Amino acid sequence: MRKLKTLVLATAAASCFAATAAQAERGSDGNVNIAYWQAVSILNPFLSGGTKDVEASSLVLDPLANYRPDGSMDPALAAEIPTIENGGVAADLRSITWKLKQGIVWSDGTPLKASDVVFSANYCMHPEGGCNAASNFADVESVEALDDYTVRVNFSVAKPFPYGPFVGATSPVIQEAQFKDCMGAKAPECTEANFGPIGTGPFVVDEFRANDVVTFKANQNYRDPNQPAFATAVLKGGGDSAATTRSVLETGEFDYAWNVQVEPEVLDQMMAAGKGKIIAAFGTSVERLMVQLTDVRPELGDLRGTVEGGPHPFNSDINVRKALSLAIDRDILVEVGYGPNGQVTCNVLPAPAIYASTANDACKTQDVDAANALLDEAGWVRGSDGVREKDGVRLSILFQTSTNSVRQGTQALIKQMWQAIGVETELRNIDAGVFFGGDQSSPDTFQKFFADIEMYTNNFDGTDPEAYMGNWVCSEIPSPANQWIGNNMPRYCSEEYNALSAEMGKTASIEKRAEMAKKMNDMLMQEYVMIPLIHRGRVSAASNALGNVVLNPWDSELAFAEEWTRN
Amino acid sequence: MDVTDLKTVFHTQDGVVHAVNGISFHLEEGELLSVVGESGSGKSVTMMSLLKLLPIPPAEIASGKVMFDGKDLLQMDLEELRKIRGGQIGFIFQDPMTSLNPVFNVGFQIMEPLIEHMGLDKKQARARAVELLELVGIPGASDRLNDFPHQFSGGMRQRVMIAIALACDPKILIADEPTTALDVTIQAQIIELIKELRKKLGMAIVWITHDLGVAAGISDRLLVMYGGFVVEHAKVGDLYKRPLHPYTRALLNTLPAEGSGETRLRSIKGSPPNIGAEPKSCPFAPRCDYAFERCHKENPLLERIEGVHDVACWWDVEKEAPRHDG
Amino acid sequence: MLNYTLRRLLFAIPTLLVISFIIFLILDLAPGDPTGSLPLTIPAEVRAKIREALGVGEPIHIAYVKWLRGFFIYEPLHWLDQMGLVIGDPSSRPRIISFATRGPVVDLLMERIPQTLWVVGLSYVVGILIAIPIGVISAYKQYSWFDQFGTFISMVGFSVPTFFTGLLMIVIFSVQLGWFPSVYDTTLEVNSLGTFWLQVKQMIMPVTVLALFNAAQISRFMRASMLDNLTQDYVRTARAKGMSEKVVVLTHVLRNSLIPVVTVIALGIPTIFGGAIITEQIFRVNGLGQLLIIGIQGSDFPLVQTLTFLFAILIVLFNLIADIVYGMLDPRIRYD
Amino acid sequence: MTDQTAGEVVTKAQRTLWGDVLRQFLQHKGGVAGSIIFLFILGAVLFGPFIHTIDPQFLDIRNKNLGPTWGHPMGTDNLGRDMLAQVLSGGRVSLAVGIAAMALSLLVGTLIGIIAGFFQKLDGPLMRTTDLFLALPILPLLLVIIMLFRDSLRSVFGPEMGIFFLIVFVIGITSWMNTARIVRGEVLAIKEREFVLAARSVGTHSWKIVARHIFPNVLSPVMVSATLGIANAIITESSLSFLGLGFPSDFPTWGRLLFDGANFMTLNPARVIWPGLAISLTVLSVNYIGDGIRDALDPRIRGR
Amino acid sequence: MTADAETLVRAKNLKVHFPIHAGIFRRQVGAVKAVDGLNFDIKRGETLGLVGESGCGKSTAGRAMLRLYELTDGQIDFEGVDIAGLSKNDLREMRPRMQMIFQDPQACLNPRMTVGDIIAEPLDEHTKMSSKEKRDKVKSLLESVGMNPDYVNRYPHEFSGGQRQRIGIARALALEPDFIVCDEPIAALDVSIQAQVVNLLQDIQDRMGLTYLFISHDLSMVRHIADRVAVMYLGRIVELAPKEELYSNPKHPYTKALLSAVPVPDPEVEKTREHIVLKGDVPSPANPPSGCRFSTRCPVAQKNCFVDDPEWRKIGDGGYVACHYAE
Repeated sequence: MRKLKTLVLATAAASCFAATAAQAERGSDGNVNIAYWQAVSILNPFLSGGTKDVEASSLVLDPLANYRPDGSMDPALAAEIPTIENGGVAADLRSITWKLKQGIVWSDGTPLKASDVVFSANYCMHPEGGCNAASNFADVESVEALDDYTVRVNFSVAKPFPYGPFVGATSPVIQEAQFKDCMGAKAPECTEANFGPIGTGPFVVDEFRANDVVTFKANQNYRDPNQPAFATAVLKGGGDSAATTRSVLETGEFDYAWNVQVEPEVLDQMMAAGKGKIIAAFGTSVERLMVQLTDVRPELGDLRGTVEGGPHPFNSDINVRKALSLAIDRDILVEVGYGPNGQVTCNVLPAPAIYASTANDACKTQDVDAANALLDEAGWVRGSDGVREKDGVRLSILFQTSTNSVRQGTQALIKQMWQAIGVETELRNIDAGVFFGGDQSSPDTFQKFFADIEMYTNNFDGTDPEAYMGNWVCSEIPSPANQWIGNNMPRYCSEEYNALSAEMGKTASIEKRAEMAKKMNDMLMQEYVMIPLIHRGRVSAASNALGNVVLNPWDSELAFAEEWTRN
Repeated sequence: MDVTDLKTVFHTQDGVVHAVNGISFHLEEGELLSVVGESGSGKSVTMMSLLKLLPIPPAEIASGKVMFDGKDLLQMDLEELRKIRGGQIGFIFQDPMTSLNPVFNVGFQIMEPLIEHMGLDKKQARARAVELLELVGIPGASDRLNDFPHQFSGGMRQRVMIAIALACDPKILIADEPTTALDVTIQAQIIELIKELRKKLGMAIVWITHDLGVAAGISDRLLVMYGGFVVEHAKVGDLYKRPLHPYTRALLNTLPAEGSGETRLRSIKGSPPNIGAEPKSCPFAPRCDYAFERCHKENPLLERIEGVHDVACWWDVEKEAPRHDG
Repeated sequence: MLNYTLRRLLFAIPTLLVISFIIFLILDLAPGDPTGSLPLTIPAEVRAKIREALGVGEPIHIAYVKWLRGFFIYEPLHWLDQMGLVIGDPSSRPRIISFATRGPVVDLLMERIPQTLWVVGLSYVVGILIAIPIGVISAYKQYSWFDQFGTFISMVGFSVPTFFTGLLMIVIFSVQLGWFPSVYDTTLEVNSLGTFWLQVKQMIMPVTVLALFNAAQISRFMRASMLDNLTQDYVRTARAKGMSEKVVVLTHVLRNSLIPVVTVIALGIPTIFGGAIITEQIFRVNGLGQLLIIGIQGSDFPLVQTLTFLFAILIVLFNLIADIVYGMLDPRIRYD
Repeated sequence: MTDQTAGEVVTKAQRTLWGDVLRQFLQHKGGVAGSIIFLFILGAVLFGPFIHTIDPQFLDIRNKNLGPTWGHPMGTDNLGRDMLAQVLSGGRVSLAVGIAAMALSLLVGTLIGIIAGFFQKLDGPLMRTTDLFLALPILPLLLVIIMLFRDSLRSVFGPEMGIFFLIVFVIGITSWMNTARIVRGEVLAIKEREFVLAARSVGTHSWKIVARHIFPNVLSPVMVSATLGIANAIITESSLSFLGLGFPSDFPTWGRLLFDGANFMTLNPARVIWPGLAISLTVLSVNYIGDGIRDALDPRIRGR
Repeated sequence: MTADAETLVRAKNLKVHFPIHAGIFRRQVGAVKAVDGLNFDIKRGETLGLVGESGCGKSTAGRAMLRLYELTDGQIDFEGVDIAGLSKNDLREMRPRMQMIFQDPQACLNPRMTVGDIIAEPLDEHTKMSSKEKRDKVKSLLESVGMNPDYVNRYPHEFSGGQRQRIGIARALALEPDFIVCDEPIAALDVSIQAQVVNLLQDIQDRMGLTYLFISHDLSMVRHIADRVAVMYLGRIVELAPKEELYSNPKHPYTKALLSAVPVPDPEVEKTREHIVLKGDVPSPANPPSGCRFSTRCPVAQKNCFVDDPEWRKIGDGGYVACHYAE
């Protein structure tokens, strides 16, 4: 297993170098088959229903800049990345000016203009449009075209990290000519445009079958005359992760399978067929337990899961929270559920490297005795059935997560680990569409969190943790008052944390920002309001015949598909 | 046709049922033989056995010979037998409601044997079918060929059945209770029809019935069956005037006689036998007023009394004494 | 017969309206949210905006009336537009739009029907073609080894879930033997012998899996129906007429036995359109079944509403057709 | 000779109707074999856990993916759970769901079928209701029901029992339609039989006619659909597991075991063979029992 | 027809029509006139035979007499009470006084009930007997129909047709009724058994002073058991007369044809007897011919028979006939 990991990393490194070396002629390598187990519904990333749509559309649409697999930014349509140093970012941090590359044309042959960029911003910022990249445009006051090749984005507040708009596959540039009648409420009616956007990317849509398959052909007007190497691409959706992985690794029908979620031993067996390899890279995704700090008993009615409802009967005791964390053997969780594609972590913010704290690494080793001692000390006494209780409160946990076989395995393991410290656990799994959806009427959303512990993965786009760390300020607590909108699932509230978060928003220096982020991370960790488990890699499978494939954890996996070749 | 020692048994889960126990009879050209008996007496099974029309298994024809045109029907293979069925021997069944296939029109059902046995083409067969329907007295024959069985009344359906049975000019017509399911006035019509057809076509007829009245009107000879045996066999006049078997007598007695003024009917005690294991005694013995020791021990054989009059009974009802002494 | 049909048709309308409303109500009550599969990096406020833009929070009666109008008036009119018969102003008629694809639901359905019909429909046909002879022989030779074996096989076919048989076939025929593709290519156009062969190859496994399942059930019905008819008096009549066993069984008995079986078959046809959810998913046939499951998982209400209602229409319609077919096959009812 | 004494002795020994049916059933080899296998399975899942005492939920991560050993006759899964213990405990759930859901669906189906068949005025509405239920989308319905009732049921019966009731309810409520149709047809026929008329001529109340004369006589088709219903419910429950709905994830059922094991098919065939075999054998045996019952209740066969 | 004290049951203009619905809205487009205006009375203690061919409405008439079918028109006076107009509850009160014996001994007994339960059912409904009393009563009933009282726990399928018919009779007798409608009680029985059942019915009548409406298609049996005989054709009674009168001197052409169609079990007689063979089939009761209903098949029909409905008139000695030309 260890060997496999180094192999994966080595391949990744090798192909990094190869990226610039091997150059084929456009369209010389025939067809590439890509498998996504979630089918693509729409090719307009602003209206997309999930990652798969954004990634599929990244074959067609380009932003001004992409993140490279190493986390650095690559100017795609921009001439260079604006920084304070080169004057692209204003000294007061309230605007950023992008310069477009000269001579870029849309796939229909018309030239790309600054006005297209401005239009893209207006399209997404339209209040009735329901644009899901709207957060990229947070605090954007206006976007203006200074000339045909220059765009300035003005912010209403100082933005130490101004690379939200037009960076990464979630906020690409769309063609004004094609979408001008599709603003706001009309956005969903432009089916033709949404199913076949005209872009500047390496491919153009040939045929789109919603929720099934997309066929692409090479964009003859692509800015690099030698790319893409493939004349056509097919992106087939559907099935499950094991099936798509099998079609790359075992049957060899596909060249690339997105998002492998298969038990390690099954994966090993598939790899034994020798048709393909696993590619993995670690971004910021952390599988974590959220600890409910407020009371969720049903009899509370409307106050259920709110701060007003009172503190949680046992989670509010930090000893309990700490004991829960101590009792978990994260190595086993990795071994059983993730293999080389997961790492034990004790931080909710594990990457990029400069933000990663080392202060909490003690959690990497399981310590059941310490956990038991802690609970004994805190007065939680084992009852006759082995379950601890104190003042009539039993340590009986309702543990919820989304439906997914690896997660259910992890749940079962944790349940048994907790059993060893006298904690009883009831497992519940909820359909992902319900769990992660924001349905007001459903009691099962992860925001309502009507359970004692819940588990899921979260991460952040790009490399800047500011917004992410801002998730756990008091105002982010979901409650009926804000229609349960908010990211602070544990209902953690600390003045100190709030202050840190606010300060970070005003700080520009990377080093200082890193220090603050680490501090915030450590606060959360030491309060045990979140119990990080696994730093998850993004894992995909690629055929041995596919060259120049690197997994990109910071952006669309297909963002650099133009570099792919047939070996 | 000559039938000797026909035995048919059914293999059921409750054991072997002996439905027909060694029956012999003959049929002469152009005559009408009635077979009379109650339900379960084996009269239908006998006739079905002749042409192996019973489902095999559970039925099995244990022994016997059926000579027809010099050949034993029971030894024939199915292909040969098929030519006889419908071709040489026609069948009419009791219930015209269920005996016709409900999903084919009657034209098809009449034409089927014509094409099969007489090698007619469709057009000829159709012409013949019209003739046949006219023959059996169905008005508007050519139009009615396209009608389905349910569009005919019971009497008309039985006429269709007769037309089918007569399609290939059979030498023998076996009619299995052809009028039981019909009303008296319709029964009268059918009987008239059969009489006429017999005059016209001259085939031999086996007429199975439980109604002694019907049998009296049309038969030349009668077989009376009980419990899988022939108990009496006689010319029609003899049988009614001088019934020799206690069962035949009792049967005739149960009918309410015209103007007899009797307030009570004479009945036969008990109920018809459940046919089961191989009979070792006279099947009628439990219900018989004359039964004596021997009847319960030994099965009487059919023996000739005089002329064409056979009876299977140990008791001589006329002499009021056992027929044999010992 | 005509009157009867018309009457049933007329009755079907209120039935369908009630069904549609209840389906609507259930889906409205159902938890779930079309933004559920969006990445977690998208903040909750943005999600709320998206929901608003989709019109998720509309009161049920308004959404229902809108949908009814869309389904019964606008979509048929749109269809006429495309046929070149424009009535009124097409642009003023909003179509039923799927949440996930932002495209008209009906177009999505039309796109899916071919592969569903090909695979699920063909498997039904194959199933019937296998089932009828098995049923006939099993009944004719009741309790023979063929009957026992057929019964056993059909019960196994019925009892093993398709997600298991499907995967087993993939492991054997795709992975080990490499004979057939494990992924169905919906974009394949059959225009030559070569592509036809490809099409056949990719259909073999899903069709086999489903056909086995269908054949299992239908052959049981066929057997029972044959057994019923083999003991009927008219069979004896046919034999007495000197018909060969072949004619007796295959003409007389079969024709009668098929009457109830054809009804059963007709009643099963709606399930073809409902797709075989699990099989479609395993072989990635991406037909109607897969569309439904994606719709449900993604809380794509307009899509699910339209699909389930379409399904309801088919059920009611095929109930009717089953009755009519029954009448057509059975002259006793035809001339009633 | 008087015929008042005609009460002749019935030749056969006294036999009850059900005794006859049982006798006939015992003649049906498939039915008997099915019963033996079904009883064996039932016995195994009921008493097996007392012999094979490993906790089905116990994770022994160091012993994962084992083949058959003495300690684990069916091996272990990828979390090190004992397969035999899981198959046994999963069987309890699957069979309980199967039997309970079948009972519910029969109850509803028979009730509706009888009412529709007996009371002509209700026939139309009830049969349209049947159409309605055939058209209901099961999955969303399940989500709705689970959402609406889960918490209250959980508080009353605990998590597993609560879900058990929900699943039984959902399967029952979505599978009664065929029974209802069959029963209705049957009732329509029986209603015309003379013994019902006889009861009416006596002045028997409608509900008594139903209870005494109609219901016992529709039992045979109901029994047959009962056996099919068990099989159906077990399969439906396994499909629910496939879709991630249903019991808590660490609570094994045959369907879930089979589904979870599917990806491990080549790695550890025991994971699919045993649960698959358990489902198939149960369904098979129950089907054969159904066949046997049908034959045994068929008067044409019994009469022969 | 004068009302005298002896009359137990009287049917006046008894009509039972079954509506025919057709069309898209199931409007009533016509009716099967199964029974279309019957007038007769049955005297206490007598047996009225009702004969006719299948489909003539005789069974419907019998069931209507007990109001097992709702009447379309007319009334049924039972000891002066019009049961056609009774409420459900009042009717229930009357039920014990009139009972029925059915045609098909196979179908008229619930195969899932024991003989004891079957016979006790009327007792359950109308008496408050203890189960012990009921059991004794059932046993005595079984004895009275000539069956072994030990059979109470057996099921109908264990008995032969004749025995089943006895059970049916026992059930009808359970409440000690005054009036029994016998609906073809012997039609499904073997010849040798028919006589047993008929004798039993007669014995019981003598013993309990019962009044019978004896429905049958078997003219010879009716001749044996009935005091007066009514002949039905297509929903109407065409002739009603004391049996000697009717059999020896039938007035109506249909009665004549019917009698001549019955075969006589004597080959000598059969040879010489002249049969009147009627042509054609019975017309549909949904669409009966105008004028005299028998006109389409009548061998002696005149022109006016096709137009005028013959009047129900008294003829001869206590007889009635509906024919223009009967004398």
